[in-house]
Amino acid sequence: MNSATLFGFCSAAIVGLGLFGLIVSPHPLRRILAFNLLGSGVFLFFGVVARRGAAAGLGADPVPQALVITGIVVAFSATALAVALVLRLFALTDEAAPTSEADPKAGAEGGHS
Amino acid sequence: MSSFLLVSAVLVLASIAIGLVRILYSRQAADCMMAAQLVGTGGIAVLLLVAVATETAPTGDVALMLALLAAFASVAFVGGMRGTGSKATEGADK
Amino acid sequence: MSGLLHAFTILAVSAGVVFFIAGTVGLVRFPDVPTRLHALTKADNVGLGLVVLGLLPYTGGLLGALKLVSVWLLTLLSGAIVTQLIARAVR
Amino acid sequence: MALVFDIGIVSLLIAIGAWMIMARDTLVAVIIFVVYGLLMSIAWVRLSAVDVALTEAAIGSGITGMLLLSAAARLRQTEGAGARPSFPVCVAAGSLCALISAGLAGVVLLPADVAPTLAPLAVANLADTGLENPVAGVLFAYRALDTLLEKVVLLLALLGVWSLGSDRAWGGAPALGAYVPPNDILVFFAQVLPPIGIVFAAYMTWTGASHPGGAFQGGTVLAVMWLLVMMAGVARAPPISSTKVRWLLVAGPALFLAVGFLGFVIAAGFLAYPVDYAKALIVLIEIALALSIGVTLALLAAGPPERTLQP
Repeated sequence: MNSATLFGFCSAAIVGLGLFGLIVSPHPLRRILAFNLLGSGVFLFFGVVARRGAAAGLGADPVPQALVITGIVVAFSATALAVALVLRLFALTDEAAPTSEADPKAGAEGGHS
Repeated sequence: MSSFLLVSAVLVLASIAIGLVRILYSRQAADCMMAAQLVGTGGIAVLLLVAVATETAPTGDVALMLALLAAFASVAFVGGMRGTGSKATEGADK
Repeated sequence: MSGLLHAFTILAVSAGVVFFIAGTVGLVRFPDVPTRLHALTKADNVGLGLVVLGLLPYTGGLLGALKLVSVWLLTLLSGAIVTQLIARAVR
Repeated sequence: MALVFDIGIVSLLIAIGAWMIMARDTLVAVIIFVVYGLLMSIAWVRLSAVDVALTEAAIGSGITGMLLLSAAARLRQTEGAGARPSFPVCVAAGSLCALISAGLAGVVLLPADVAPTLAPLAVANLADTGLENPVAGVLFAYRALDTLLEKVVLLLALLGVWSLGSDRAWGGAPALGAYVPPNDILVFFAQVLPPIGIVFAAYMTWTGASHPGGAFQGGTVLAVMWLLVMMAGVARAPPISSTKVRWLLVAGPALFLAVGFLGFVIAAGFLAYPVDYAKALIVLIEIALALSIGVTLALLAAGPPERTLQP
């Protein structure tokens, strides 16, 4: 058991947890969180692949590392868009029905983009 | 020396974990922010200790980045709280 | 000389770890927010400060040492701000 | 001993991840997410991926945490919207996810005779780019098209966020920092930290050519500093119709694209650099990109326009 394998197991567990959260979370913001968790698990998996590909005097293969950096930035932009959608959605449902609670069904659809 | 530094890192990590448990039975949002702050500083300490112990690539920059951004969670939190007019003493764990 | 440096590192880092653990215990055990903040700042400022002090001989050069010290100074600044923000939000 | 530390950090990551999913309160879940990002950057250092650790520290816990925390605080009232699915559905979903995790763990365990790697190739051709950081070499030379398109994705996401504002507010400014009293401690912070942050961002961008770092990390630090200034009310968010802002947004990608087309004339083709000027061109692109990334990320986090323009 070396540490790359250990982090590999960690990434597998985190992907499972993120997916579970994505399915069962009721609040759209929680789904965005779960989506980010799932993403970071996948990134960690790439990290393990990079670590195993250590060669030529480098501690890790640079190509998966570059992919992960790109992925983290794109995941942020998707998260920002999703959060803006959720905020707009709740603002609209509040306007439409100022006395009642925000409509959960409508909220559930816009959680992730 | 390196194993001493690693033991220190594990100890700080353990104290972070205990500090996180604080959030579990906390009634106030302020406590959560305190725990986050503790993890921020503790994380920087762990990073520095591990980097020196395992002689990995220079990680001073990562520690600097974490130190620079450590306060932003709290700033966003307090700003958001003010925006909604709610108080940090309200129950965080209903 | 090297033995003396080793002893210095062990002493400073151990003291730093003790402060971290003490701060955590305070965070968990103290009764209200201001006292918990007090415990937190000890772990933040003194704990990290001592760890940084102990690691200074191993940074390999002036630039590395400078980086380490600025890490500590930045944490001092942001720690002070954050505790103020939390204390005011609670009041 | 290092393995003990790794076991510690891995179990902490998994426990925090599970807690993030299970926590009842959304605000608590988001605070845990910030903590998770921080620990994740330590994990990246352990995987010898310092560039990724820097990105994760800046984006994963820094700016994403900021965005989600303010959103969670604003959505405090909607807590409890929707209900958890029934118990059997949870069990089914849980077993499905456990199956996927087990499959992935199997892939991790699968013995590979020779681990696939492009590291020797990346190092062998690095001299032609003039760079010393292989990750920067991949980002700006070998896979430059990916990086260019990623910038376009960021701009598209920003267009998406802007178009979510109400019709009345179109062309206006995001409503950041509307609640800060004067002489607040936050104002002091927003006056002291940004100069330090800007110096650090410049250092990050500059050092990226030879050491871990680069335009992404530097740009993110710039974005966070600008967000702090806006949140503290020191400088209000600019209206999205501002020409200056729009020029800054496209400066990086436009320069990247221009150099890319220039490659047809002075080098082998699109996005190719002449060997003698490769490093100078790449550093120039990185500086422009860092500025553009800073503005784009900050405006993405600031959200759609809500304040209408003053006539």
